[in-house]
Amino acid sequence: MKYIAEVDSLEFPVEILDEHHIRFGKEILEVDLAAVSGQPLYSLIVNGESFEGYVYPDEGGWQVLLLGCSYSVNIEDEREKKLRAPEASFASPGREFTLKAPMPGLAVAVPVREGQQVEKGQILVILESMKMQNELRAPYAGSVARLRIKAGESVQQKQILLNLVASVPTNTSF
Amino acid sequence: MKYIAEVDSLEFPVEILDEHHIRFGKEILEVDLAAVSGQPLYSLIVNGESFEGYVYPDEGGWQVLLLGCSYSVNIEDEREKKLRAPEASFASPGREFTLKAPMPGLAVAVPVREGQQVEKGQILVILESMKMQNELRAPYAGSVARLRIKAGESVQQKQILLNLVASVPTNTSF
Amino acid sequence: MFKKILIANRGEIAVRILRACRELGIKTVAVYSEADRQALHVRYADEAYLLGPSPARESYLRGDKIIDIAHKCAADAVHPGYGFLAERADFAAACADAGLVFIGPKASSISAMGDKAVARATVAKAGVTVVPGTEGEGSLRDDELLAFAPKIGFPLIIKAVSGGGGKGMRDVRNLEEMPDLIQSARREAESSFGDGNVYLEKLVEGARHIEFQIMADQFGNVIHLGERECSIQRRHQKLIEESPSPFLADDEPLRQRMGVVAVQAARAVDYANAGTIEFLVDKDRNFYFLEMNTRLQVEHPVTETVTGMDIVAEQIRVAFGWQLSRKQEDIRWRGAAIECRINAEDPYNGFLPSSGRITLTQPPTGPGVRIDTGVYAGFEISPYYDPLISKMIVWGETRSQAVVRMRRALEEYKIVGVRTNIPFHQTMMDTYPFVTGKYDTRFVEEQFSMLDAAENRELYLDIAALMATLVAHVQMEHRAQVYGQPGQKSTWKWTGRRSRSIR
Amino acid sequence: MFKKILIANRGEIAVRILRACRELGIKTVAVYSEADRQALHVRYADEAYLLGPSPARESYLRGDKIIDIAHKCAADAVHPGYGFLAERADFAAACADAGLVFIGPKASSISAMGDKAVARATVAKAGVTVVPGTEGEGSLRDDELLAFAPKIGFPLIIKAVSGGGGKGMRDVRNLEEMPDLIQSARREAESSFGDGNVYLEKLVEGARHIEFQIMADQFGNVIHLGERECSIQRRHQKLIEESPSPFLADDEPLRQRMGVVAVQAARAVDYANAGTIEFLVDKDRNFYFLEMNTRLQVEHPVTETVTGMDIVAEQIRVAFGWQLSRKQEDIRWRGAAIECRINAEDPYNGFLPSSGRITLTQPPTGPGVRIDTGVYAGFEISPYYDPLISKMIVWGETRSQAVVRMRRALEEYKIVGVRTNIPFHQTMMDTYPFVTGKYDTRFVEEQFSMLDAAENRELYLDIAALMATLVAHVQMEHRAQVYGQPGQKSTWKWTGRRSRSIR
Repeated sequence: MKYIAEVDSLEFPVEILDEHHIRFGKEILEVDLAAVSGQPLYSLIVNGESFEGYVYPDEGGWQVLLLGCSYSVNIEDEREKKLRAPEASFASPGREFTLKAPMPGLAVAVPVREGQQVEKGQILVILESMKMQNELRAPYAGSVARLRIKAGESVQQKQILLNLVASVPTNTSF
Repeated sequence: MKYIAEVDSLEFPVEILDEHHIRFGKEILEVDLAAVSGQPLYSLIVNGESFEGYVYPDEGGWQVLLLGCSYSVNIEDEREKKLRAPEASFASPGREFTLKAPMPGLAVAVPVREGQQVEKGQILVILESMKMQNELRAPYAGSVARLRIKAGESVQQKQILLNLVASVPTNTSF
Repeated sequence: MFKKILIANRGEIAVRILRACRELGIKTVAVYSEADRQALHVRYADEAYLLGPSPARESYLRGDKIIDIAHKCAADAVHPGYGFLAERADFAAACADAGLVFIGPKASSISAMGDKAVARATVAKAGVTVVPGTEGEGSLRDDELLAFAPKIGFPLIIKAVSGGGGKGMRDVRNLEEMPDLIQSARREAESSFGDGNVYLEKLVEGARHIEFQIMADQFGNVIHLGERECSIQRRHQKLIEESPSPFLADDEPLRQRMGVVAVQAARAVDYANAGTIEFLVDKDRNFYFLEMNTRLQVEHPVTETVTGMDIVAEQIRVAFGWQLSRKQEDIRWRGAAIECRINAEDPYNGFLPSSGRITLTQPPTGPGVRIDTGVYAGFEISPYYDPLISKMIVWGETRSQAVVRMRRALEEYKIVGVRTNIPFHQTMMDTYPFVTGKYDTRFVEEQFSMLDAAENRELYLDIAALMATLVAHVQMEHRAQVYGQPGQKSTWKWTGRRSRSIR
Repeated sequence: MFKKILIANRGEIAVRILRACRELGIKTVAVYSEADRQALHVRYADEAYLLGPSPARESYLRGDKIIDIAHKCAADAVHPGYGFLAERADFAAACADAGLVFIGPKASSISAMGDKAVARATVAKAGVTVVPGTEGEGSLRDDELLAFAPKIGFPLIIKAVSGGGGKGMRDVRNLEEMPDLIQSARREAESSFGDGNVYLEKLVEGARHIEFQIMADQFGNVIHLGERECSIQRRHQKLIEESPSPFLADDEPLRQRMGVVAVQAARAVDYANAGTIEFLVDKDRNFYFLEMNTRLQVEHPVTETVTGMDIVAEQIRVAFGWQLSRKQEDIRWRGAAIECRINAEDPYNGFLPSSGRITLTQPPTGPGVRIDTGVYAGFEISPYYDPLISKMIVWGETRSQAVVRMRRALEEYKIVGVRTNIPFHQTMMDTYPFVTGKYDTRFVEEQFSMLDAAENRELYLDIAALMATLVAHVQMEHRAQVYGQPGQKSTWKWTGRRSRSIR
């Protein structure tokens, strides 16, 4: 069985050879995975190195909590990946980003309008929650496509606030 | 709904009056029970007094872990109790006690034989487990009814070791 | 001693106070909002009573209801914790009127220190140096503030008169941007404290925030328990505190002078109970009074850890009318303590708060680690209250030992279900300026980056990918087995094997 | 410093050592038996290798395999913890032969102290008083022992020469019962240590077990870290340890004398690394050397807590060849520490071990509480190893504060799935002789009863009954709703209400 795991937009091919062995990139590794009973907690020993992690499904992918850090991992089997290969990758021009409320709160300011061009890092919405004003910013340059809230409105967690369409880079270096 | 809860061979009648009230013995109490999510952990507020306990089913009854102590509670609804009322209570003469292994181990000694009269507290089996020799003793005076192990045998947890039939008390005070 | 104390708070600090009461053999009463019915402080207390709906103004800020409950359950004292009603002179006075002991200073001391401008005027009169600013000028209009600003000099800070926790604060670099910043500061102060008054204060550059813990009884005895270094802040919110301050480590005379001044400041308002004098110290080792917090501080455990004094228990004892249990000369400091505030916020994403349910939590244990928390598996991080999940305090024989111990404790701490700032703390513990103790209050915002953490993350990308793949594979195989052809066995079984390292 | 250490142990002590290594920046290697694949020490270590099947003799006692693994993974040192191979001179020697540093004393010191009779002869020669007995007489036959007994006088104790942990020990009240007791002691010693040799020792009545922690480097520097009081024992198994000893609290001269003798005893065998000198102290304050444990002790955390020294880290440093980090005069003691050993055993049922799966565990946190444990939710208490679930250590400014803190920590500690001895400890913390520090080694077996605990239980019988009934009712209603008529709603809903106390 062959899989491709994607983390931080890096791809790791994993081929499961038998009960003890996998091909990881070009290496053959000996692995031992043990679930710790009743929890999404796993002990993994890879060629003698020991790791402990929480692994649980989240929004179609997997979350891995390892040594204090969280990783979002998407896993596809090779065939599925092949079918999807021609698709655009995340930050390419025309790619749409959906800004969702990361927590419930009050939209105290929405300093953009629909159709507006915004720079990477520009404030899109200010959300008041947990007694703090939180600035939600553009992950890349683009234009505001569908603005779905107004200042003063309460929002639920994961409510869609607006969409952002990535700009075609203007100063591409080549 | 009326229940009878039995703990340490004491009986507590509980009648559920409505969502907020119960009759407990002769008192009417205001109660508020909340389950703490995902665990057999409960918060109970009774007339303002707050208690936290783990409550989980165990061998037909309920185990309650409260303030560091464990309680075994048996609960019957009143009708069931009425039907069972004429039955003999636990330690009365002729009552049979089944000695089960409290943990897996090795029976290093079985200093009784079938049919033997034993005193309360007399050693029935010595079980070696967790690097210790553990003496399993008679809970009351009686005779050994069915001896199911021999010294030197390994036993599993909860394996039946022998039965003990309670003696008719010889020196009853009345 | 008191028979029964009502704790007018929630979360970790309510649990902390409950523990102190339990150790003193005092019965406890919790109060709770609807969101907190399952909370640890409710379950921990001897008695628990509902205050009202989840928003604080309908529950934990309802002083009237709290006093009512205290009466009905025959409590003889109220501990306010920090935040909520802790620095409300009117509440302290109402408690006294109702015959309840307020475990804190007199209402008059709270008033005197509560208005920052009045506080600064008061301590200045007592001979304590304050940061240059508009202290003692009363409520100023915008035009007055703008006129005053050049006399103080830029950069300066606009601060809310009734402020705290970074609310209603704005840094000002020049006169041009000042009018807008005054407006936004007033708006935030108004919405946070119901008081839009602001004042100006010189921005001390390269400043360190160093505060002294004060303890005073009702007989006029005032001592200090040494300092806490709190310069690791983000948006004026403290994130890491430590004692002793690495800045004062080799400057015992300065520490002693500051301690004397702190005691003076407390005496200036006839202070009783626990309090904190906050100073700014500039790079030339001049120190200025900033404000006094007339309550238990979030970061009190670092002081408890190095002095061995149980500050909450001592608060209760002096509130009951006992003398301080120790004199100044009995206070001994041992080793070094560091506290990390573990917040539900995502350091990789602009420290956005993360709400949701904590599905699992496994705190670190072992030598030299203390956790103060109010959360548990199943706890819902709600938008109603602050994002503090827990405080982790470590002790070491030396500051270096405390740092490495904090590293291992952070690595051990598992919190599943919400994002936390643990990676921020991990990065900080590996950052040269932190490790060497050379940082100021601007460090986090101006010089710190999460890049180191990102690098550390990258080291383990492969392992994360591998672990998720194997878990996904096993679960798929398991599903195939359950839903697939009956009797078909998984060919997959992970078993133990060992060989040389993969790195 | 060492690059990589192999920890040749399991459970809480393996985790303790792993933590010390992590704090020192040393890579760690765990070894495990089949029963321990999911264990904390395996997950915590940087590397982990299987030793073999669950029984200790096929895994944790396989010194050959351990040395082999250490070689393959390029470890440069081995920490044996306590138990298993910790006091096996042959293993220490084999490590040295294999070029591995054994983190402990030299093989010759282990040998000298390992045979109890030789040990007693050695220290007696160095001028240390020993309990009267057959020390130094070599292996005696039954008839020789019976002949010697009247010279020592009754009561006396039969002890295994290679013994420890109460195995192969028998109290003898008179000559008549002695032959049988010798037989059973020999049998137990043979099966526990593979050595049926026993010796006799006077039973000191009203005795307290007080031991001194020793730390020594390879340059001949030997210091002691003060005493531990370990008289709360059952069948010679320690259950509660504390430092300082309440018996020595007001007798500093005696403490100093004992400390000097302890250092002398260690010097007599040219000792290096951590070790413990055990004394018996009679009611007239005479003290006798009992034995030396040439390893880290289970109860080392109480000493760490009062002295602030990390004993495990210090072990590693001196094993690497560093000098002791402190001199005798630098050792300062602060406050009081108490440790309760939390075992999987049922105090209401003759302390029978309880095996099974821990389904939930919630350790106490907050000020002054330390937990050392190797278990977790999902952990299976197996019959292969000892029943220690965790060690709970509390610190207080005074012994009284430590006692009340232990009470609250015990109450907070939740372990679901197996029976534990927590009620025993709770009862002990309420028992007059314990609270006043007036107890001896016979106290638990001869004077202590669980009746107080039973009384405490009775107080809450009604609440337990009520809670179980409500939970049962809610679950039944829930079932009725799920399986009953569709759309039928439960009439039952628990909501918050408050009123006066029911008691």
